[in-house]
Amino acid sequence: MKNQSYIELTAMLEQKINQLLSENKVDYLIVYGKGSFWFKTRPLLIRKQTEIEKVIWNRFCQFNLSTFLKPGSRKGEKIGIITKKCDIRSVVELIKNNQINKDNLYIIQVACDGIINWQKLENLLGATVSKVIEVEENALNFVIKMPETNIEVLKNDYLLDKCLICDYQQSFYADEFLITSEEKVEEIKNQFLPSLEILENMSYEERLEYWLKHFSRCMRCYACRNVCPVCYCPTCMFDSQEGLWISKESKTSENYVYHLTRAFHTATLCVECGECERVCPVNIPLMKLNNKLAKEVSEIFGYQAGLKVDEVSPFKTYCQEDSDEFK
Amino acid sequence: MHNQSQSFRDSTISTARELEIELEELPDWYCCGAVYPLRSEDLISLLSPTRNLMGAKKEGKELVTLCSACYQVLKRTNYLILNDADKREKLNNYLEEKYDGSTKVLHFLEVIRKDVGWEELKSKVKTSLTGLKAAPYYGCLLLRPQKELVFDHPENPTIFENFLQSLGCDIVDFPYKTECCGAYLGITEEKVINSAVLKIIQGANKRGIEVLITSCPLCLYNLEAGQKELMKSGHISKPVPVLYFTQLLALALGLGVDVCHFEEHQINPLPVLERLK
Amino acid sequence: MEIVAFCCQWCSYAGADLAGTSRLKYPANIRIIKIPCSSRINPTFIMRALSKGVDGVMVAGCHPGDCHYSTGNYFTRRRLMVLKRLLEFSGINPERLQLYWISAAEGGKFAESVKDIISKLEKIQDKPFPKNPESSP
Amino acid sequence: MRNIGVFVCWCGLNISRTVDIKRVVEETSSHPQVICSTDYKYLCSEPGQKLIKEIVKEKGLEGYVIAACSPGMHETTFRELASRCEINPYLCEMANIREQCSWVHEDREEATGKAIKLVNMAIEKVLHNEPLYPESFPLNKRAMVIGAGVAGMQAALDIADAGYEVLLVEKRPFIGGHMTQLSETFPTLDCAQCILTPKTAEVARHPRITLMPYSEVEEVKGYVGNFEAVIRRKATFVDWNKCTGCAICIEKCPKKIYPEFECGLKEGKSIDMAFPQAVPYKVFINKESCIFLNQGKCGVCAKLCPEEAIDFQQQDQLVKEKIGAIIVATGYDLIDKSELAEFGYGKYKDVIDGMQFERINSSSGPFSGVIRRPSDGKIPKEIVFIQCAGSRDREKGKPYCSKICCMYTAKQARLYKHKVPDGQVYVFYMDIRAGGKGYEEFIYRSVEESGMLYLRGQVSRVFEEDGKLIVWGMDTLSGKKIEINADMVVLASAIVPSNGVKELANILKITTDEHGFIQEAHPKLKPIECMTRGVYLAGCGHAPKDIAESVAQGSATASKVFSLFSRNSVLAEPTVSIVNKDECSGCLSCETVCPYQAIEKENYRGKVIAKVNSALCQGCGSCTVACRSGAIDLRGYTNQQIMAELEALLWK
Repeated sequence: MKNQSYIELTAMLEQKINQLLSENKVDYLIVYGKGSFWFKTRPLLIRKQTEIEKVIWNRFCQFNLSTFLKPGSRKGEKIGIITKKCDIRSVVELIKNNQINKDNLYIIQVACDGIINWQKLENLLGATVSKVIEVEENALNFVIKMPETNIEVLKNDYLLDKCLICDYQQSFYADEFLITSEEKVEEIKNQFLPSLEILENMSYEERLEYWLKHFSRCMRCYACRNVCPVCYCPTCMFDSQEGLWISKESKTSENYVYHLTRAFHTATLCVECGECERVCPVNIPLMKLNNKLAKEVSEIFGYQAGLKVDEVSPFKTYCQEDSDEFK
Repeated sequence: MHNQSQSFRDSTISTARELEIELEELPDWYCCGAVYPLRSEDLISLLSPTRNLMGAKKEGKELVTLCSACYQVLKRTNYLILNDADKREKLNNYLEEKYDGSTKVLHFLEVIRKDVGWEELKSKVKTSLTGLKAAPYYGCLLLRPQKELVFDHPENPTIFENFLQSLGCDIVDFPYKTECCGAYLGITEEKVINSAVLKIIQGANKRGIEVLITSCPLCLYNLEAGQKELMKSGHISKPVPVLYFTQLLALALGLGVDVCHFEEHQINPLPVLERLK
Repeated sequence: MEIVAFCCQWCSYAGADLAGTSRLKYPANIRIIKIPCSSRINPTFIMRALSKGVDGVMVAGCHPGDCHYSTGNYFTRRRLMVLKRLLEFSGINPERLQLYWISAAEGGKFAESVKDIISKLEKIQDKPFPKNPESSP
Repeated sequence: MRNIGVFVCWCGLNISRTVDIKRVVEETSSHPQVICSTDYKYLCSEPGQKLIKEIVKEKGLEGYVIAACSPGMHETTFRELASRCEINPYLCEMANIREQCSWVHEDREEATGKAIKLVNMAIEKVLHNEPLYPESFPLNKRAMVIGAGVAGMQAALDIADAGYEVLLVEKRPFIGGHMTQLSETFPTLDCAQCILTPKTAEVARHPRITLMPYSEVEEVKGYVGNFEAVIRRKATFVDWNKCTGCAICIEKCPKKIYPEFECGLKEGKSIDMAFPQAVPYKVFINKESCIFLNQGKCGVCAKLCPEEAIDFQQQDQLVKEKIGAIIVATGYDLIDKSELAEFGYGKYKDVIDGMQFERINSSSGPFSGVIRRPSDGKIPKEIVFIQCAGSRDREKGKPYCSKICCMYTAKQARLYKHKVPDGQVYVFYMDIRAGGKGYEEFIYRSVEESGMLYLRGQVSRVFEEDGKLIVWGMDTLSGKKIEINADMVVLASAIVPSNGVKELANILKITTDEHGFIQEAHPKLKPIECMTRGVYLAGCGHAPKDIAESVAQGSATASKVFSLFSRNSVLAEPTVSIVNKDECSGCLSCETVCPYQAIEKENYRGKVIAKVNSALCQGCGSCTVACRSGAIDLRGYTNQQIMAELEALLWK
């Protein structure tokens, strides 16, 4: 997919949104809009046709917009939402867990060829990042156009990790699938980031140290929880009975229980969108926990979150023949 | 098969071609071992079937067998690999590459059922075998253990009957169809074979069966060799020829007697088949 | 060494009582918390216990198929399977969490299970969760 | 709660031998919220209880901890004592320092240390206890019995005799169950009909039994004391208020069928009565075969009926009934024919099952009681009985013993010998299981008197040859292969739960075992209770059993119903789950793990949230873990209580 495709897709998107609004099929739409900086995007809620020009679709649309389905979903309003092929899984999870009614939802899935990791770009360019005019691309490379010069970088080095292994296809649950040219349909495979192996091969002590080092930085701002599309509890257990599960002080042992509980609670629900890790102000590698659990859940139960609305989560059912690894 | 059983080979290859089933010889195949090990720790014997299964996986194809014994060994090995994680791991330790049990093992009869279908087969028959009183002889290896093979009902199978019906034969209900032929006892205890075969053949004679159909080379051998002995000793007077199902199929499809290599048989089936022409 | 045992009141807790009435001896570093069913065990209880420096957690429930509440232990089994892997990945030796199926009639098995978890914990080389993680690097 | 008391029991030497009671008292009294800690030799004794009562009053205790034996022993004692002390019984906790401390440890130092911890844990827990009050529910003193076989009828009669209303629902158009099909019964050779008909007649005329034949339970809602059932009354196309059972219609009906009652052996009609003694004595039309209902022509019965009782327009009716208790007596079927292919069952006419033999032997059966074989009506001279046909067979997924086959095979063989004295009987058996009053003697008499050949072994194959059934078997005692040329083969087919039990179990929220039999609440101590309160279990729906046992179970369930109905309301344990409405996300994960379907939906502030039906909830607490936000908690074992125990345990 070239830049051209993104322009084309944006036009298609605008047209579709226009149609939905004019036909009153939705009350509002959750879309991507331009952010504060050239490569940044932000979530946008539009209700009027006049706002359509603000809609964008490009290589920087990183957010999982389904997080914004958590509130508001109960007002009975009809909502339109833009999803990438990965994000739609969390929409499916929200539907599965009775958090939103599919009848009140119009899902537009837009073709995506991977999202650029702007942090890597920032690291590469440093201060000059503000001078970039545009990022174009050819088959293998991104071409970063600067006033004087062009820098070419390998695409695979600058995409989000999750995009490198992404092989999701058009979801069955999208009401609309916007695509320019025909994409190859592949079977969904399970691939896991190789970086897990490094951790998995450590000794217990090394690994504990690794995590405690990270958790010791946590200040329990709960951004990871708030941004998570599947952390939909109106009141989190850590908020409701304060001091019951963990004490308020920001101690590593308390943080440890918080993070493990969060990971356990999202196991079977987590769609590995990476939002928690993205928003973490102290860069705790939360996705490693999530990826690990998704992998284990898939290995034990053959289950992956967010693929089918009628699939039962492994924690909501049981099988007499489950392996009895404990004795 | 290339040496001992050209009849089975050629009749299969030619009928498969006629039925537009693509068969390809597995490159670099190994003997399946012929007997599925009775001891559960005996994993070494499972290595060569596993290699065959892996070979088919590499080719990205289903693994089709003709012989009932090969079918049993391969399918059971695959079942074990699929369902026993511990054994799978142990077996994989011996192999250069990991094998996960994803190859599908099929008997040629199943292929005909799946890819051609009985009705379609019927329409392809050029020389109907109407009037030929035929009965299947399943033997044991195709059907049991049912949990692992899932081929047909272990006590009351019908796949051969369906097959013969499509060819136009007069099927005779044959209660001995799943009895034991004596198997490898032929090597050491000829008497056992003879008494087993005697029962089967007497039962066939009583029912006026003209030809018995099998897919197992060992059954075929035992039934033929046994009958020869019993003829000598005067226990039976009228021998019943035993044919591979593919031979009958070849005849019905009008492929001629050449591919059938009837000369390989110890009991000449030609007198019975002569009538059909 | 300190071990927490969560025991289902219908089976393993009664099994522990039977071990008592039978005067079977087992080490004293086990503390039993009575719960109605093994499915009442919130994984956070276990994380909490381990993060406070408990050496091991023993969970005991009815044998699969015999749950007093018919299916509770099947859910427990699934939850603990995942929890065990999570603990392991977080750097805690998974042997520190043990699940046993002990019926009300199995006093002997209860005593054996206590000995079993202790012998397993004794073999573990790595340290439990540090008491003051702040002070470690 | 603030003012806690701790009472430590010596239990004579039982505790005091290994635990330093004095230290336990000292250590625990230093707890800021413990205002009194004391010990006594036997707290459970009268003076012990008196002591507690006095101290509670004197110190104004709000709750207390008893450090003594297992709560399994004396929790009830000390909780009752609490209510006598005007403390809510749920503000009493026990620390188990006998079974789980003094009796299992030897080192005095260790045991004392542990006892102190256990008491501290109990103190922390009780500090978080809240007074709980059992809810009481009104009770509908009317029972429903599902299945009018011998077990169900017995239950219905007993309950009705005790003065309660009973609803007896039966899926067939007549009552009496499988026993109506039997000829004679073991071990006394009583005629089945003769002993059964007085009971069916009594059921029919009992003023407090409402009979619902040809009906099935479609839906059951509610809980113990307050069930509401929807029952489908299937159309018989005959107005039973008018039908007199004169049978003119049967005689003239042109459509012949083979009804299920006669096991396909005897012709019947499309409009028919199952058998001459049927209760109710009414005809019904078989919907599948009736010419009029399928082709719109015929209607002979309607023309001839003197009472004009035929009503082709009749529809199934759904009726709603309120009841307080349910007895499940669904009975059995025989294993499917296709599973016994090695015996040629279903293929050869003369290979029959035990029930078919009963019909053949019955004087109202196909041959009026003469034993003939179905294929050609000849009297079989060589007959083979095969026991365990399908039973005790892992391969067929039925590893259980069908229990009655040994006995009825011996009975049938003996009845055969009575009628065909020159016939030869062969019985293949695995073991003879004749545990029952007079059973063993019956078998021995059969074998000795009648010259039957009992062969220990199994049959591998049955097939037809020259008009005979060839039976290949094995006599494992002599180690010989056996071949019998028989005229007829009778299979003692495995007993399986009757068709539709699985669906009914789902409706009733009870569980079935791996074979589809209904699961009892406890295999030994609650053999006739189901997992759902207020639902009881009788007869073969539970497991294979004989008539006497079925009747006994029927009466036993009735007595359970009496004790339930003897009260004016039902009390529910207060240790149930409760939802914090504001914190519930409405994901209903709790619903999926609840074994009792106790989670209901509720509209609250514009969203659907979970609500616990405290009458259904049994307090397992699985939901509290499925709930991520902790919005659902279990009374008596709250998150706070358990965490408090955990914290206390970690004190050094």
